[in-house]
Amino acid sequence: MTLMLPAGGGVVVQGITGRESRFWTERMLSAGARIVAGVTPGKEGEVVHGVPVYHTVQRARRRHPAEVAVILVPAAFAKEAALEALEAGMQLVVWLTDGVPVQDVMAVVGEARARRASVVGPNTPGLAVPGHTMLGFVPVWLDQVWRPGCVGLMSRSGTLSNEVASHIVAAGYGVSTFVGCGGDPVVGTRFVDLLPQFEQDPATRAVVLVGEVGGSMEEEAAGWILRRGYAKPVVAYIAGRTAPEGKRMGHAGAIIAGSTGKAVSKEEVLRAAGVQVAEVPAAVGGLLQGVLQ
Amino acid sequence: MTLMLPAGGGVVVQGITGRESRFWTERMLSAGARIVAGVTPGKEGEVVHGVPVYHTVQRARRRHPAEVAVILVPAAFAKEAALEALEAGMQLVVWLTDGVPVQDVMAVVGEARARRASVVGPNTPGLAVPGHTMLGFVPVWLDQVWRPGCVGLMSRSGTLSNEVASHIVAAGYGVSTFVGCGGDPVVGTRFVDLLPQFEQDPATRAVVLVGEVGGSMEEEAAGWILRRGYAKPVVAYIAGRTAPEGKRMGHAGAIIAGSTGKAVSKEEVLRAAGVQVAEVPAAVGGLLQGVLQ
Amino acid sequence: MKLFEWEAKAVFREHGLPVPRGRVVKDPEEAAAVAQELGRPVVVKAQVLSGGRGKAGGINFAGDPAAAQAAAARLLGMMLAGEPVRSVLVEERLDIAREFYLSVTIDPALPAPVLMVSGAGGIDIEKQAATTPQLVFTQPVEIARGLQGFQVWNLLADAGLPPAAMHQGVTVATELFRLFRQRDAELAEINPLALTTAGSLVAADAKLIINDNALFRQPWVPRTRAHFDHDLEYEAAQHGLNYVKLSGSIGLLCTGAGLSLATLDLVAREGARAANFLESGGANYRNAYHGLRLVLGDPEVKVLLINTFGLVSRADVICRGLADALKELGTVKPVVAAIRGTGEEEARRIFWEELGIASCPDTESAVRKAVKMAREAQ
Amino acid sequence: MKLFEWEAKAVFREHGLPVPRGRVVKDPEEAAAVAQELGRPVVVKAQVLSGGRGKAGGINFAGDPAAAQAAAARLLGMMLAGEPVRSVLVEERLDIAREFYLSVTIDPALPAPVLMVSGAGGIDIEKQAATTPQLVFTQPVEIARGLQGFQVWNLLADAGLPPAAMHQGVTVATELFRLFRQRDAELAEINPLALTTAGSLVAADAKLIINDNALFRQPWVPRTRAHFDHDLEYEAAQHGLNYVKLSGSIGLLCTGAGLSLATLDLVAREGARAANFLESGGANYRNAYHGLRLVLGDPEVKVLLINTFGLVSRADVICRGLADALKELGTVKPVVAAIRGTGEEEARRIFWEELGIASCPDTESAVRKAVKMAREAQ
Repeated sequence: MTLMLPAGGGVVVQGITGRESRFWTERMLSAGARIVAGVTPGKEGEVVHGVPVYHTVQRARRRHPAEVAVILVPAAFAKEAALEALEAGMQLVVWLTDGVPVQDVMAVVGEARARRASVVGPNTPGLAVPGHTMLGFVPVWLDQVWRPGCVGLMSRSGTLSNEVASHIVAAGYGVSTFVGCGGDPVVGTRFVDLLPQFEQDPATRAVVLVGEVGGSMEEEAAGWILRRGYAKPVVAYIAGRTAPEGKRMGHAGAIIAGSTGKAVSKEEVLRAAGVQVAEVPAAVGGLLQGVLQ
Repeated sequence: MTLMLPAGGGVVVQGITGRESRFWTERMLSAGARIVAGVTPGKEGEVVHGVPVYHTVQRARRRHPAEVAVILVPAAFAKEAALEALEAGMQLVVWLTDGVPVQDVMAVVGEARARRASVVGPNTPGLAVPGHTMLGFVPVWLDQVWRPGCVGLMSRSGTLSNEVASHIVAAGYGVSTFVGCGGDPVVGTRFVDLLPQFEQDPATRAVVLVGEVGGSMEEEAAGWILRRGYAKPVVAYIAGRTAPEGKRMGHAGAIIAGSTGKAVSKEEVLRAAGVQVAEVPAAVGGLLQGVLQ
Repeated sequence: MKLFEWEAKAVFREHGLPVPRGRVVKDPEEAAAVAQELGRPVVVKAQVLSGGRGKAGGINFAGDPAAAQAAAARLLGMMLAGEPVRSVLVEERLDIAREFYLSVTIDPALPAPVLMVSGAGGIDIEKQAATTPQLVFTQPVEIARGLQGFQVWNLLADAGLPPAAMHQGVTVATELFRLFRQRDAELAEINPLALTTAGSLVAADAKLIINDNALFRQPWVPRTRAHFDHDLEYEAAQHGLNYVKLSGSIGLLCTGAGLSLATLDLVAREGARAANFLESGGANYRNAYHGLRLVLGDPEVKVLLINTFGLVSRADVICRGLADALKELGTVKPVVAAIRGTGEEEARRIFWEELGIASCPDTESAVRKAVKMAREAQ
Repeated sequence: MKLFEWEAKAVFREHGLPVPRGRVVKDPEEAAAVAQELGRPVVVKAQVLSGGRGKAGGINFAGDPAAAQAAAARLLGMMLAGEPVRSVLVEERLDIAREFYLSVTIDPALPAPVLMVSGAGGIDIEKQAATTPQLVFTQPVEIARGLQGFQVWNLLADAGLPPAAMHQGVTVATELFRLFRQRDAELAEINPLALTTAGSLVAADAKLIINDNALFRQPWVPRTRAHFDHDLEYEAAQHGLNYVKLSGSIGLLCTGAGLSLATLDLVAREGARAANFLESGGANYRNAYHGLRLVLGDPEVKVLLINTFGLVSRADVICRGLADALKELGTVKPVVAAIRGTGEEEARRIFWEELGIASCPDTESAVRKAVKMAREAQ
């Protein structure tokens, strides 16, 4: 199986009966996701796009082997849903919910660590292997934007990932696996968690990192590469060079405080680690052509 | 090292500065216990019978390697003290405190399981290896009562253990290791946890189990022996044949409810498992002579 | 500490758990008044702590206030399993479609709290667990983590709670667990949990036992005379002593519960009966004094048997306290003693020199001597 | 959501944390009255959200009510780091023997809350952590387990809190952590934590930031105009929008924070400046309406640039909302759009057929077009 996705790979969608959830369930199914069951407490027995619904993840799992949970429940209930998935033994939780209180995120990621499970998100567009599967909100069916290929893509942003993916495709490449880390300051999977996975993934020849102002995920990644070396070329683009200091810019993670977290300083440490840094999203394509010759 | 006691075996006494604690610290030291430090928050720098006192177990452990915590703090603070010992990495917690709320006991034993550490007690007289060490309130210096020997002794009661030990000594034997499981309904170490340890202990030739009315620790032990067999002879005495039903008799564990927990039914299942059952404490000596010929 | 049904239901109400409307009363006129207020058929339930109340006739239905008054008159003052009915609970009679069982209790072997549900309510759960275990569903709860919502969903769905009642069922079970934790309960039980014909869940009965060790942090727990079987047991509780009244002539004062139980058995083996079980908690003088006062205050006691094996409580400290208390109480009843443990020489010296009592060498000889003296005293 | 010092101290007080006596006032006479009430030297502190207040002269000592009044008169209405001083906090001046630093914050890399203590208070903790890390002591806390008492003891002892202050220090740190958890804080900071000459600890300053995502369950959090830098930002917050006022001529409405940031950068690269950052949270019509109203309501805006890459929010749904809102608002300002994402054909059709706006093929071309039009409009 591919990067981040456990073998077997049956998927349970939590909060499947919501209006938007139904839409995205259908999209995920048609993008290849093996959704075997849905969960909404009180709705056991319903069926959504052919997917049977259960009260709880555990009950779903009794009937349908599954290792991946996709969470589409509202922020107020998102912590409990994620803990339920972990408790039920899920190995990967794709936590799509936006607006989760940060202390709830810490509680869930702490629990996942204790169980050696992975959490992607929250506030993530999800992950995708174009041509193979998609868990989240990634429009892999737009073929000007997403195509299968050899570039591993990881990003803190959703829409900007599409923008960058479209430039990867325009440059003649495609994406091996895309993982949206999520826009919150605390997330379950950080760039440093993904770097070794992309390095080992035979389908990936180069990695594109899409960062933004605020936080320290890019600095961590640069530090990790610098200490350890990296077997594949890495290209980065960092949004928010012109963002004013001390203001929250959309993503809760995107606040610059003091000298850390500025876009230009992130670019500097990435360059020092040998990463090719694109000044605009469109430049990612050219840099990839350079490193993949 | 001997049964239940981790190698190295440095001991930290929590709550060492109390009046009774000072008395028992001195007794434990003279009975051979390797007490390397004491803990009382706010009393760091004091010295009790030559033992240096620290604010916390962790601070004590930075200076003095230790694997065993003996807890002598009052019930209201006993849970936090036990969790502190486990968190600091102690492998064995001898929880002497009496009157600990049962939900606190469950929390601590749950934590110990998660950390693969052992808890003896609460509400226990502790444990003793006569002639070698003593952690708790066992008067090993009374040589009509406690002598080194080949009999493993485990009990739910304190004073009754002395009574039985004196009959073991009167019959010409001594005790290899004594473990007081504690008189509460929920305890960290049950008879079934000790049986395999006594079986493997080369110093132990026979095991004496001192039970009482209420709970199901004796039934569990009998069931375990019946399923698995046992390589050493076992002698039991059960107190409380004549206790009225439905009343709490001292030990919180000693309530008979329905058909389970009665002293006579405990005796029956133990006999069915091949255990020699003494009708009075004094009969333990004779039964031991029988099985140890 | 076991609570009366009406007390348990008051706690349930504070936690927002659904209980029938009604009130506890102490006389038949009040029972009629409550029935009048409720304006519908009622159930009149004897308030006793012992089990098996229903079979013994302690639960009566009444269609109108007059019938409620008659039922209350019949129950009040009646003895149920040796316990006087001091009050009755008058509640609206529920229209029950189906009964469930729901409880939180402790499994000492795990150890952990366990949420337990059965689709067959109003039954003896222990019997059911033994005979039809497939109908009893349990969920152990890790204390550090707490009860998770999905665990409750799983359990209730497995137990066959109808889909329409699931949301309320989850709320009820979750709150029952919270109550169990916050109140330091050993048992919080709803049996039966009634599903009414209107589709809602109501706790038709309520049982709550609070852990004695936690009473220091649960000051709300009632401890009236009615919560004890005997005046002496009630008085003992005021002094933090665990005293159980038995019917015999040998008053017992032993150190440690195990040794006390064994001594009790040995007395019975000698063909006599002990007057009490008493575990004298600590070593201090006031404990010794109150313990002795209780034992000697029982008119059935002919002989006092003291059996110590000083451990946490040292023999010398215990015997110092006992000697002082005996002198203060100035008893004329004979005393037999077996004194052993840490500080035993000093302890024996005190008893001999100050009271003229010689210690027996062991429990057996002391028991035999006490039984002999009790026979002679009769 | 960042709170003012006086608001944070009010929360601290509710949690029993020691704060100086005093009150927040809005005019100089009141400041004098508070100083009079306190009856001792005071400190008059400008209440602003931005940092560096002390260096900028925002903290004044006053020996008597007249001096307090004068200090308040000087501060009130003053600008500190671009922020008007709307109120001052008048507090008793502490006799400080030593200063400590104490906070609970989040380490996103662990991730976990971290209790942080330093024996040198009143300092820039980030600078200290960088230059003298051996003076900064940290204890990460597992959320599931909570902060343990002994962890606090360890930390405070390591940081060199004097033995006599340990018990109070443990209480303060434990309660600060509880506050952090119960209030959904991102930061709860006491800097300095003053040890007075009388030996007690007092929170001389207080900083509290509440996590925006948790505001739905923290209804007490104040969100007045004073908490925002600009009228438009305050208004945006009323509608749940994250709007940041910038000083430029191109109004931005983009989907997603990342694309918004990238568009901002591209506008700057073209030598122009954006008038705002706006992340239009959701797809619904009211969001689109309020977002557009804010952007177009800014008189500096010459051109509106719409850049979508419909994702969670589908392009067709977003554009339907935008088109309706544009018609309702009836703007005369020129509009440039780049429309991509799920449902993009339908989205482009709506814009073209209903508004006569043709979508640009990509972000770059849309930005260039908008910058050109903005220049022409000046």
